[in-house]
Amino acid sequence: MRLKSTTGAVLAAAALLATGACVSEDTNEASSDSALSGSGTGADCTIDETVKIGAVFSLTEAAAFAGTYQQEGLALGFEELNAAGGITYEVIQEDDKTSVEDSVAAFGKLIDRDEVSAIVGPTLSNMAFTTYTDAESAGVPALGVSTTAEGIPEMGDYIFRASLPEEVALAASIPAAKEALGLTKVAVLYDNADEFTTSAANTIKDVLNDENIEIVAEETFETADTDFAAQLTSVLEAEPDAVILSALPGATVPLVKQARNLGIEAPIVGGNAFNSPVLVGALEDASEGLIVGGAWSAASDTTGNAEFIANYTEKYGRAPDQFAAQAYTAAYLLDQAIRADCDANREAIKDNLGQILEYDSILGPISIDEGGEVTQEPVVQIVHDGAFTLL
Amino acid sequence: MLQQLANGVFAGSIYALFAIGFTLVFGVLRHLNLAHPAVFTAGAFIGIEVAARTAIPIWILFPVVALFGALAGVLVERIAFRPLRGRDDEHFAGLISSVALGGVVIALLQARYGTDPQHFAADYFPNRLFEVAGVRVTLTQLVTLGLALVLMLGLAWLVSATSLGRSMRAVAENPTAAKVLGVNVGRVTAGTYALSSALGTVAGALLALNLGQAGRDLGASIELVGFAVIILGGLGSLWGAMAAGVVLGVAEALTIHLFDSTWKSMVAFALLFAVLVLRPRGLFGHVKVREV
Amino acid sequence: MLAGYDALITTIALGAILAYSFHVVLMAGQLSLGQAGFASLAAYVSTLVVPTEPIAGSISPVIVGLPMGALVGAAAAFVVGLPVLRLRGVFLAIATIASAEMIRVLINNAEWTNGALGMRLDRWVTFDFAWAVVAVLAYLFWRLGPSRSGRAFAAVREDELAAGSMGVDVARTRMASFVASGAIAGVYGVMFAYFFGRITPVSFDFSLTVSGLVTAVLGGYLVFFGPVLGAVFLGAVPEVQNALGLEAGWIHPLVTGVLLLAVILFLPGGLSTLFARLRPAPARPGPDYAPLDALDPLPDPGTPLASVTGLAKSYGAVNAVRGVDLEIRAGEVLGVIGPNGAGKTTLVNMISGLEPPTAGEGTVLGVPIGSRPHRFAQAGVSRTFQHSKLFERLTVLDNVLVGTHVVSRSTYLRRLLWLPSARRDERRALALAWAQLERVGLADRAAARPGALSYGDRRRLEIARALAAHPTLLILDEPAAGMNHVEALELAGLIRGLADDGVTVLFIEHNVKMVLDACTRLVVLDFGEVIAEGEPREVAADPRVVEAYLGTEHEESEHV
Amino acid sequence: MSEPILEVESLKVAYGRVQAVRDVSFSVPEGGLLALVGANGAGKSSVLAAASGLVRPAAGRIRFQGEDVTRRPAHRRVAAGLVLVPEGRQILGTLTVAENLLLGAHRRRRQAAPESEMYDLFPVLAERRALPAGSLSGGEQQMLAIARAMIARPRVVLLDEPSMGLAPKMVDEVFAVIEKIRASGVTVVLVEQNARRALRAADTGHVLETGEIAHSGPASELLQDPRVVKAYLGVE
Repeated sequence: MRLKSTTGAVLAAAALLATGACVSEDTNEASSDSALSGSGTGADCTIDETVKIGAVFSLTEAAAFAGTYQQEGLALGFEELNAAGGITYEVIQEDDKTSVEDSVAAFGKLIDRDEVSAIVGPTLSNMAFTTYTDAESAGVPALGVSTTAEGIPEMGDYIFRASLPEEVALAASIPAAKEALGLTKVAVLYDNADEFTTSAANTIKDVLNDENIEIVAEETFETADTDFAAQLTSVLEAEPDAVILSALPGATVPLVKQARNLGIEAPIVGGNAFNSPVLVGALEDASEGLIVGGAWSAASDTTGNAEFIANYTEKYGRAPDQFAAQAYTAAYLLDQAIRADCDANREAIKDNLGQILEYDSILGPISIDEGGEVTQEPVVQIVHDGAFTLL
Repeated sequence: MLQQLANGVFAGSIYALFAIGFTLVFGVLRHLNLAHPAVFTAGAFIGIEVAARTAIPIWILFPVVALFGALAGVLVERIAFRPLRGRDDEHFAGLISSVALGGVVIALLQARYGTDPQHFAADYFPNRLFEVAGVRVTLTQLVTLGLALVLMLGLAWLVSATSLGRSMRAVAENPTAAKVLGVNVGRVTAGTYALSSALGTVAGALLALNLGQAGRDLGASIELVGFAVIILGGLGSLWGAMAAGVVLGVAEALTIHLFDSTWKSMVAFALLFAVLVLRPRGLFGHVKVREV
Repeated sequence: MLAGYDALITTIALGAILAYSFHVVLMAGQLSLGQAGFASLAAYVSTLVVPTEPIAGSISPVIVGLPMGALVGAAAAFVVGLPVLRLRGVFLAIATIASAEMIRVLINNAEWTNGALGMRLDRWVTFDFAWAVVAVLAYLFWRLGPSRSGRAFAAVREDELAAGSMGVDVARTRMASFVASGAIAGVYGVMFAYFFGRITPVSFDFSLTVSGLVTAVLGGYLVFFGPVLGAVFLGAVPEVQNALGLEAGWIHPLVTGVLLLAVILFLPGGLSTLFARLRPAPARPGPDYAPLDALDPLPDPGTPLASVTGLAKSYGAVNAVRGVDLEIRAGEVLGVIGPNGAGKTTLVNMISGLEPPTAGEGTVLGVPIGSRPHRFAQAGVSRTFQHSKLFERLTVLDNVLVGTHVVSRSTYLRRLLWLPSARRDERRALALAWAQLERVGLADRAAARPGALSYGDRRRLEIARALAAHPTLLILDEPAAGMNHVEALELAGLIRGLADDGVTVLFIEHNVKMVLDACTRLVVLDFGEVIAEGEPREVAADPRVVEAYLGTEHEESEHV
Repeated sequence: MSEPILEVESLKVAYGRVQAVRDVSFSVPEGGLLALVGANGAGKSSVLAAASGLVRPAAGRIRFQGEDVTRRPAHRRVAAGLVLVPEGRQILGTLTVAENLLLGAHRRRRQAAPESEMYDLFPVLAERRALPAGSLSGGEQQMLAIARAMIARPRVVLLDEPSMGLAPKMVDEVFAVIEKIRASGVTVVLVEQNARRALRAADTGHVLETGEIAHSGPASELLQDPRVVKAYLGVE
């Protein structure tokens, strides 16, 4: 390493020559393919060429619990759209293996080799922070369906999300819980090794501050932990009115279970990651009274929700969760953007995706602004008799 | 405080259960079997599936799971370790081959069970809460602790008093001498793996029962703490693993109680590091520091 | 042409850099797994110094981060190494894993690192930059391989005891590999940070360690580009699976796992096994052995070289050596004989530093008894072993080249710059090594591995290796064991020739005829004590010696 | 002359390319005592290792009780009654004396306390039965090693350097035990460096040199043969 400056420069040049100097092509040019623009508008739009949509989700390793639902939801959405006719979509699915390395490689492949019109994903915000810089510089619209961290749409003009930011979900569920339960002092428990949960915990603390709710205990754990009795004992001793939890699904079940076992009877309030039927199935009685803020509810009577749940369950043999619902919605949002000008070129999608106003989705009315940020009404649910019900 | 001590003991008993299978193989054969966490995870999934399909009571379930585990152990040895025997990089290569095999096992679990965590039916093992001298304990915790003790005692008895145990100790100390005495080293090796993996799968199923669910990362989540436990206890020392598991559990609980939960994860490794530097035999071990 | 592959190719480069940090410790036989911690420290610290704008308009600002990262990684490795390098094998592995985990928790809890939320950085690392770093690393390892330092690494990996006896400072070599590993891990951390533009503590968790180790072992350490092989393999497998139309999901890790298993089980040296055979056979240097004349002269005959008194060694209740007094003078050929278990090997082990005595004192070539083996070697003691300790994965020639360690100068840094003086020094070492191979008659086997040699040839190779150190005192532990009479006779001739050249020889032997042929003085040990000493033929005729050898005498009928 | 119970035919043993045994053939009649003598490294131990199944021969054949056992694993040879007492004793130091013996009695687990009969033969072990074997003296460890082999009720015992490193008095005791074993009808193959003692005890002897049999004959003749002495000391 000592020789970096001299030998390094020579070798760098050599390496460049060896691998071909054709890499620095300008990818940001607004190349437009006339075959991708069709005739008609809106529902009548027909495009002859198959429209390729890339999808990057975590299908294996840690975040596969979410990624497989997203894969299925997105596939279902485009299947329905293809059946409706006019435009034929092809989803090119990549697995980022819950790793930054693979997500970057997957984006590279979709952008340059498959030349997709838009990309849905990735599953985790952590990877989005890296991959979206590539999407932005290549001029490929990217639509996140679970990237809830702060600052993601601000990464560029081509970056959008149809995933309710965690702070919005929490900002809704905490006041709702406060109103319903009369909270004055709470305990906050969060996973401080994970970025998503830590970020959510910061929002939680801000919201609690705004709502004048006192934090009587604050405890942390790590993603891989399996035993939370020691933290919960401290929580128990603080006698909170409610426990606000920011955890990934893997830790949520044991946490709630152990909390109930230890005799914590206070209501437990959580965010986006709680919104899964698997959770209720695993917890059964212990899930009673959980308050969950999120983007979608199986109990909502939003447009098409009942059919979505029925079709999904029939096709995949399991009930959908919020991840599936959001990915499903993404398919329709992209379709909207493409049909607006009947143009599936990247630029057109970018221009139109940022102008979706009040689209009536299974998540309820949803809009995406020019900045790429989503606006939708969060749903606050409470688990009652083993099912999510609207609070 | 008393509650926290109890919390520590219960958490530690799970650590110990994971670690004894691990340390057994190392003690007898000097193999660090990194497929153990995957087998542990498989134990949880198999336990859940068998319980769901057959509705057999829990005291029959665990022996059934152990049987699967024993089979898995024999396969791990056959696939990942036996082909390497006698090679001069046997131990390095064994680490990698067992990592690879562990990855294969996890992939197979995903193929069979998908990505959703699996769980026992809630009424499979009705949980009950007891309060003794102000300390709350659940039936699952008591069963876990009890089973951990029974398995430990059983294993200790097996190793000290049975012919298989004697053969295992003979192989551990001097494989050549054991061979000369007519010990079937191949069978003892397979037996050690079978035993280790049987313990691992039972521990996995037990942890799943405790947690209320099992994901594919169940074993990976406990792997590093498992390393800490086997070193603290002294590599190859069964009682050491048990004691170290409990010591670690209690140390973590007390850290949370007295300091701050953010430092909990530091405890295991700081303790481990200190012990390795100051007393490489481990707190309780008498095994010599050996080459791998 | 590379469109769509550059991200993949860059991640392969990063994987190779990470693997190099494991490669360097594996080369020295150390299972050290703390790299993830060193990488994360370096990555975080580098964010404090890397400028936000390109330097001079076009140079990637990461160029500032790399030396910083290397420094931080090396320093962290040194600090961790001080206490843990006493440990070996799995203990070292777990201690280093613990150090990485502690660093992760510290970073996760620190304020300036932004905890689990991590940091966002500019993505300054392009794929050509990444491959330039790989090229530099590959260059460093390419030049290291056939240098004196590279051979020291290999010797420590193959056999620490033998390496020490050849004058390699084992502790320093291990530390050097550890620190180099930390430095490369640091470079990796910085590259990671500025390629992905994002660091969180979780980026540097245990799975990073596993993937680095897997890549390094998969690639193998038989060739300097092993890590690149490993990284390319792991990068290409998913691509091939995609090309074959395998659906993303569980099938991918399954196939990768099975392939990895197959490589480990069937290619013992990893993928590098496929390339190791391509190495050219060592060439015989020109007839110019002139540089050998520059070697230090040996002491004049009669100069006292070693003197020990009351030397004793016990293992628990067993007294292997009990109170031996011994003097060795320059120019003599001293034979040590005695039945099995008499303590002969233990005695020479103490004289060459392999074992500390339990009692007694003295010096050998000025080095006090009880010092570490490389000190004796550096002073001019060189030895062979009863059960030959050859470096099995090195060639015959490389084995002997390791022997030149104490009489050659470090060439690595100069080799990097292609300085002529380095070439000269390596040529000198080569000339010295070839001279020894020719001396023992093994020159035509220079490219072979020791495993391919006959028993007698292995013995001769060990002697050649010991002689390459230009020793003042040569210790031979049963050099003729397993040789036939003809070979033993030749060996005796060789030893006498050495004595004529001024080398002092101490040798343990069972073949008494050979001892009588070669020795000027004979010491007989039995039960750890000297039972006879003096002129060889007189000593051999001593009834006590005969009895010790052939067994106790009850009847007086069998005179020898 | 009775049928040979153990036959070794053109045995070759190699470790890698190293030929330790080049071509050795011999046979032992039932109840006989054969001595293999020779200098260090002559290949004596390798012959026994091959005979007992510890190493696989590169070539050649080993027949025990008329059956070819060349490819049979070590533990099955022990079960059949072919037992090795290895060089350097190889007792298991952390196990107790009784446990060491029980390991030898592997095949007789139905019998209660099979080790007790050994205590009659080796009274010194009876006193130490509960101690870790590592705490015994060298001679006692050798006795334990022999007892551990005898408890398997072997038909042939292969003894590798039983006198190595022992004080002369202990050597006498070991040879006394060998006599007893022999008297009980068990066949013995004895590898020794202590050639005189070995040949005095044996019926037949073979002198090994660099992996080959250099001389053989009735032990009493070899004992007088100056070439044997020469093989050791190289002096006339």
